[in-house]
Amino acid sequence: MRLPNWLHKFASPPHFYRIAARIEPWMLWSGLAAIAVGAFGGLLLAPPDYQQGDAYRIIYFHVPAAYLAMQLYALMAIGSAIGLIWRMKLAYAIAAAAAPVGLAFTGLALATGMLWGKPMWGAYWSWGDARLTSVLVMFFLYLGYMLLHASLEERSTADRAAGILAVVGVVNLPIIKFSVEWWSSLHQGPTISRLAAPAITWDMLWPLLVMVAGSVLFSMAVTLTRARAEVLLRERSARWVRDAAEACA
Amino acid sequence: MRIGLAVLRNEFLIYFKKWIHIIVNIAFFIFSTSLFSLVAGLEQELLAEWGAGVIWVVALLSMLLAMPLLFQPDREDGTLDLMLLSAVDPAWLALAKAAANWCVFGLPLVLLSPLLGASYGLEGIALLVLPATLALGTPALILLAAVAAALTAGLRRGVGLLALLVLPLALPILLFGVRATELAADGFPAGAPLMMLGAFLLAALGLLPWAAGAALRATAN
Amino acid sequence: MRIGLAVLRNEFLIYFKKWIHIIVNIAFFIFSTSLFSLVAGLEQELLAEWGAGVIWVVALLSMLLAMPLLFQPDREDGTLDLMLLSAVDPAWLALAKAAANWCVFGLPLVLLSPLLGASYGLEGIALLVLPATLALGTPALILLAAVAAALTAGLRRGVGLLALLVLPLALPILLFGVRATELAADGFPAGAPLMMLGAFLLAALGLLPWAAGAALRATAN
Amino acid sequence: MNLVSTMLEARRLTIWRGERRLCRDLSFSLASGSLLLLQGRNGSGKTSLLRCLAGLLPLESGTVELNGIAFRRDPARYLRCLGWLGHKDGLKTELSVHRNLAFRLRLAGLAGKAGKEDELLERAGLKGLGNRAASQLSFGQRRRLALAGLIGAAPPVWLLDEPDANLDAQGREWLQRELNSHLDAGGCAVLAGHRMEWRVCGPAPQLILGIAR
Amino acid sequence: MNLVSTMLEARRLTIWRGERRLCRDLSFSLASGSLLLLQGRNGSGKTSLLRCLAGLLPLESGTVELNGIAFRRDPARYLRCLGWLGHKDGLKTELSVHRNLAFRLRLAGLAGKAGKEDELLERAGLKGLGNRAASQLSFGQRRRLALAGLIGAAPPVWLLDEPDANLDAQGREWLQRELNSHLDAGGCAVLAGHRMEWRVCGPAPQLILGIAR
Amino acid sequence: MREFLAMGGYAAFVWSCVGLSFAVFAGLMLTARRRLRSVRGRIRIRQRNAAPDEGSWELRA
Ligand code: HEM
Ligand SMILES: Nc1ncnc2c1ncn2[C@@H]1O[C@H](COP(=O)(O)OP(=O)(O)OP(=O)(O)O)[C@@H](O)[C@H]1O
Ligand SMILES: Nc1ncnc2c1ncn2[C@@H]1O[C@H](COP(=O)(O)OP(=O)(O)OP(=O)(O)O)[C@@H](O)[C@H]1O
Ligand SMILES: [Mg+2]
Ligand SMILES: [Mg+2]
Repeated sequence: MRLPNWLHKFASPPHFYRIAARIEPWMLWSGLAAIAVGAFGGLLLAPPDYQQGDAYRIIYFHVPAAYLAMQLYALMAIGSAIGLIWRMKLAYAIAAAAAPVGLAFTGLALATGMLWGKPMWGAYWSWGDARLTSVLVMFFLYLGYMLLHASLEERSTADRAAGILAVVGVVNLPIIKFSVEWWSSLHQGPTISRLAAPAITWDMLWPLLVMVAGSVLFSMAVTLTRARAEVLLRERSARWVRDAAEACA
Repeated sequence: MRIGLAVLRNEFLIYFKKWIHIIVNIAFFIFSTSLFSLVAGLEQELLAEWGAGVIWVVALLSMLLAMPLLFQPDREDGTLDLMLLSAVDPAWLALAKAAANWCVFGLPLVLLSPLLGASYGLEGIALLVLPATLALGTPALILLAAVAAALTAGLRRGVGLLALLVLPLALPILLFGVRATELAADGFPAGAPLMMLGAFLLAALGLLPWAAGAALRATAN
Repeated sequence: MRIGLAVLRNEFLIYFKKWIHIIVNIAFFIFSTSLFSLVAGLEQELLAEWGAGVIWVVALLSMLLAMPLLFQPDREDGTLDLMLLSAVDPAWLALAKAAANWCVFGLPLVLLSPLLGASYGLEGIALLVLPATLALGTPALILLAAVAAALTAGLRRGVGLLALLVLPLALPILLFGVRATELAADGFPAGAPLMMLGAFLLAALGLLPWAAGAALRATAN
Repeated sequence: MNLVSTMLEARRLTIWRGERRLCRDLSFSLASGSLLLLQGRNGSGKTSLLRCLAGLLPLESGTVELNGIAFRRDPARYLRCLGWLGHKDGLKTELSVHRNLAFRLRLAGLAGKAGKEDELLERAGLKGLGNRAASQLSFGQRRRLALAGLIGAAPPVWLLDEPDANLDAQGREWLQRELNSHLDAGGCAVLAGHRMEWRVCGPAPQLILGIAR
Repeated sequence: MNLVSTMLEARRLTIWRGERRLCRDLSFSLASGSLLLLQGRNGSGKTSLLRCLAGLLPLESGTVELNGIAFRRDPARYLRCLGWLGHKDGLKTELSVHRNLAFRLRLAGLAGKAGKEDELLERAGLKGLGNRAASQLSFGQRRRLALAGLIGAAPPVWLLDEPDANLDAQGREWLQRELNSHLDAGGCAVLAGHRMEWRVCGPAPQLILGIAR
Repeated sequence: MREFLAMGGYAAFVWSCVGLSFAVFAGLMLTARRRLRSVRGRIRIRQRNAAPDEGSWELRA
């Protein structure tokens, strides 16, 4: 198996480094703007829920965080897999960059979920719930990835070792996704993801969508920034790195 | 393949030289499971409800106990280099080592579990289901732990990190194992979770040796 | 004595070398203790009855986890020879190594136990008695393990048998620890078993380091 | 195939260890029957280069081929050509000498024959020690045992890292004899070490000098 | 005290290893400033003899005295006279080079001074590697580090088992210099090894040949 | 305004979620930037220190 040609070109580290530097501010600021709009809409404009009152507004922070936690894990695992198969340093760099961001969002999803659970279910945590447990497992997978990466000195070794862990941990993703359908659960089933017939009103939905979009853009920007740092570390021997490092930002 | 068998045989010989660890392990298993029935002083029917949980958790923990010994010594005495440089696929290597480890640390648990289950007041079909869940679940656990052990083998005191890597992934296996036994104890058919365990084991057998082998290679340097 | 302190410091450094191991260790305690409540899905008041037993089993486990790692690496990399050839009494050596080990594997458990106990529904005085039993019991356990480890590091058959004789001594410690907490939880005075634990600890501190040191010298050759 | 076939071909190797580059664009090739001696100060990178040749350490860039096969293309065939002896002997000290030797031969895909093992042990000067635990060997005896495993496996390419460590004079002579017959039989070898007294009768030995820190 | 004081006195040593007697009624003594070279085939008992001298291996019969003190009479004083370097380096590979060195010095009862350590590292050719983990040293660098610990501790009696293993030529020269100044300063040393190129300016070295199997 | 802040009695839960979220956003942004800067710095230092042709090898016939 060979990588497609265009991917090869994009995957050339200096090219990536430059492109990323160019698109990153755009993503960052548009993401932040969308987050601001979404938060404003969610906290002020959207009507209170007839069952949950204002507590449901946590959704505007919980769902984007939970969504990104999973997406970033997928990114990390795909990056690791590509790295393992094609020995592409850029893919490893992206995986390593995604991990701390994903860890933060997983923590946020857990925290907001727990803060939501207290008023809704009367408890911060329930061990019996498959979704909660599987998200906690993902938290530990992120943590394991980062700790393993940090504790192996040789970077290429760390990339491959932690990458294997990330790939093995992928089995957890479908479990998170479908846990609410496979097992009886306290947790909400899919409400918005059924786009054809969303179960909530448009007034409540649009800030959520804006919020998710903004968070995605924001996390991409942050991941790209980190990925640039990781690429520099991995390309230490290349000439372009010296120029890039000297060009102070 | 045949080299894998040689590795397997070697492993057995070494484990039996270190028989004290095996005995300590089995003793720990019997010890800590019976601790509850001794000390907690619960009524029989309550004991029966949690017997499966206790035995499973102890199985998991005692398995973790054995894990640091899987690749660490090989790495330190240089044998791992030699094995990686033999023509055998490292996946076979990992599988052989995991198999030997299971026979020494896992199999006794499976064989002992009906006895322990009975001491917890499990009865009838549950006494068959419990060892069945262990027989399906513990190999998968060992394979998981083998991946983690391979990843952390370079780190000398990586026991803690190893546990952290294994436990999250081991959780589903544990849950299904307990679930099946509990269903059986309550007189329901336990086929579904047993099937799940079987599926886990197959997936583990198909995937994890390769992951462990890749991990061994990746951390060689 | 001062050299003993140097050994202690070195051990700490090795354990703390990667601060992550400490965190991981703590995570392991929290994780493995909550595993029980997770799989069993117990009601609160029943949980309380199990709490002490579970936490004590995890303590025993961490002691066993530590056992193979206590002197084996030193023997294999030649440091043990060096330490035996320094002017320090091997008893101090064993004590220092056991102390460092306890600080890493035992102390977090002692400190966390009120929290863990509370999550198991223990209340009031029992939340003080539980860490007290652990604080008295786990050092004695580690010292026992140190003797066993010093003996098994020699790998000779008869010696291994001796180690096997040492380990069952852990049983009374365990039983008294759990007993004390249960008494406290049920509102009875827990003084007697606590005193027993204290007596065990004193005896262990007085005798076992010398036994371990002698074992280290005896198995040097 | 040429008359003197190239067995080991290293092209433009660049090796890093941590933050240090050990070599850049290093190329060499070894023909059948030839010996390469690696020499250099402590820490110059002999071991690292050997590990790269064996595929144990990832190369920053460059390729290594054994008999025209790169490791990535066919690991099993690549590895079957290789014989390895590192700084560490790779013995299981709990097991007997016999068992250790048999395991080595197994790893090389050879079914162990007691006769062959005994003969190997005798050549290595370990006659009569077969049933002893490897932990009860002296260090020179352990080195001899490790070498005996390699010699018994008879792979075409030998990578040896200070094979003479702990060996006495007789042991070094024995190794010299075995090396000569290995090269005569069409093998090649890379030897790292600090005292390069090896005598070669085939093609002249090459020498690589690493410059120290 | 004599003018040339006897530092190490071994009387009628008989050593057994397993079922084999390695020496019988072996007696020798080392005066201040003298060097004893142990030479012999692999498995002749050099390491065993050194371990007996250090008190790590029980003697079948005989006595060893350092400065007139037997191990059994006052272990602490006996051991304070001793410096040991075995086949194994005795390094904690997880710890940094600095930390390993400091630990050695501590074991010898010396409070670690950073200045002294740096100087030792520089003499050992390990300058600038102080903060690296010992696992990231090459094997020769590890041997140098172990030797540096011994030299820094400056015990009066050195017992060295193949100290030149893994050392490059410069390393061996360094060791030779250190050995000379140790002997000049009134110490004595027992060295086991297979290539005895050590030059001594003081009293002529003694040589013991172990009889091979 | 007060009503808005009270969040229908769920103020503690909702506002701590909001606060946490923005803290995480800010933290991610800052740490990412700092990481890039520190890596650049490290590489600059390393390249100043590195001898141009350290550890080169020489082949002798
Ligand atoms: C610690 C506890 C919690 C965790 C770990 C958690 C985790 C998750 C995850 C992983 C998702 C999936 C996001 C996606 O599919 O993209 C999600 C979605 C969601 N969660 Fe939670 N959650 C928790 C608590 C809660 C609570 C207490 C509520 C409300 C009472 C809640 C309501 C929702 C809703 C409405 C969704 C969107 C579902 C959809 O449309 O797909 N969650 N949560
Ligand atoms: N632990 C042991 N138990 C029994 N016999 C042993 C043990 N260790 C070594 N021997 C045997 O004792 C003899 C002396 O071993 P020793 O290690 O002292 O030799 P040596 O002179 O140091 O050899 P080398 O040059 O190989 O290091 C050898 O024949 C060896 O096989
Ligand atoms: N795991 C590692 N991580 C980082 N650097 C390392 C590692 N192992 C070795 N090094 C460094 O890489 C360089 C080359 O080491 P290597 O072991 O290849 O040297 P060598 O030529 O074999 O030396 P010796 O003669 O001492 O065996 C040394 O400077 C060493 O300090
Ligand atoms: Mg080397
Ligand atoms: Mg020797």
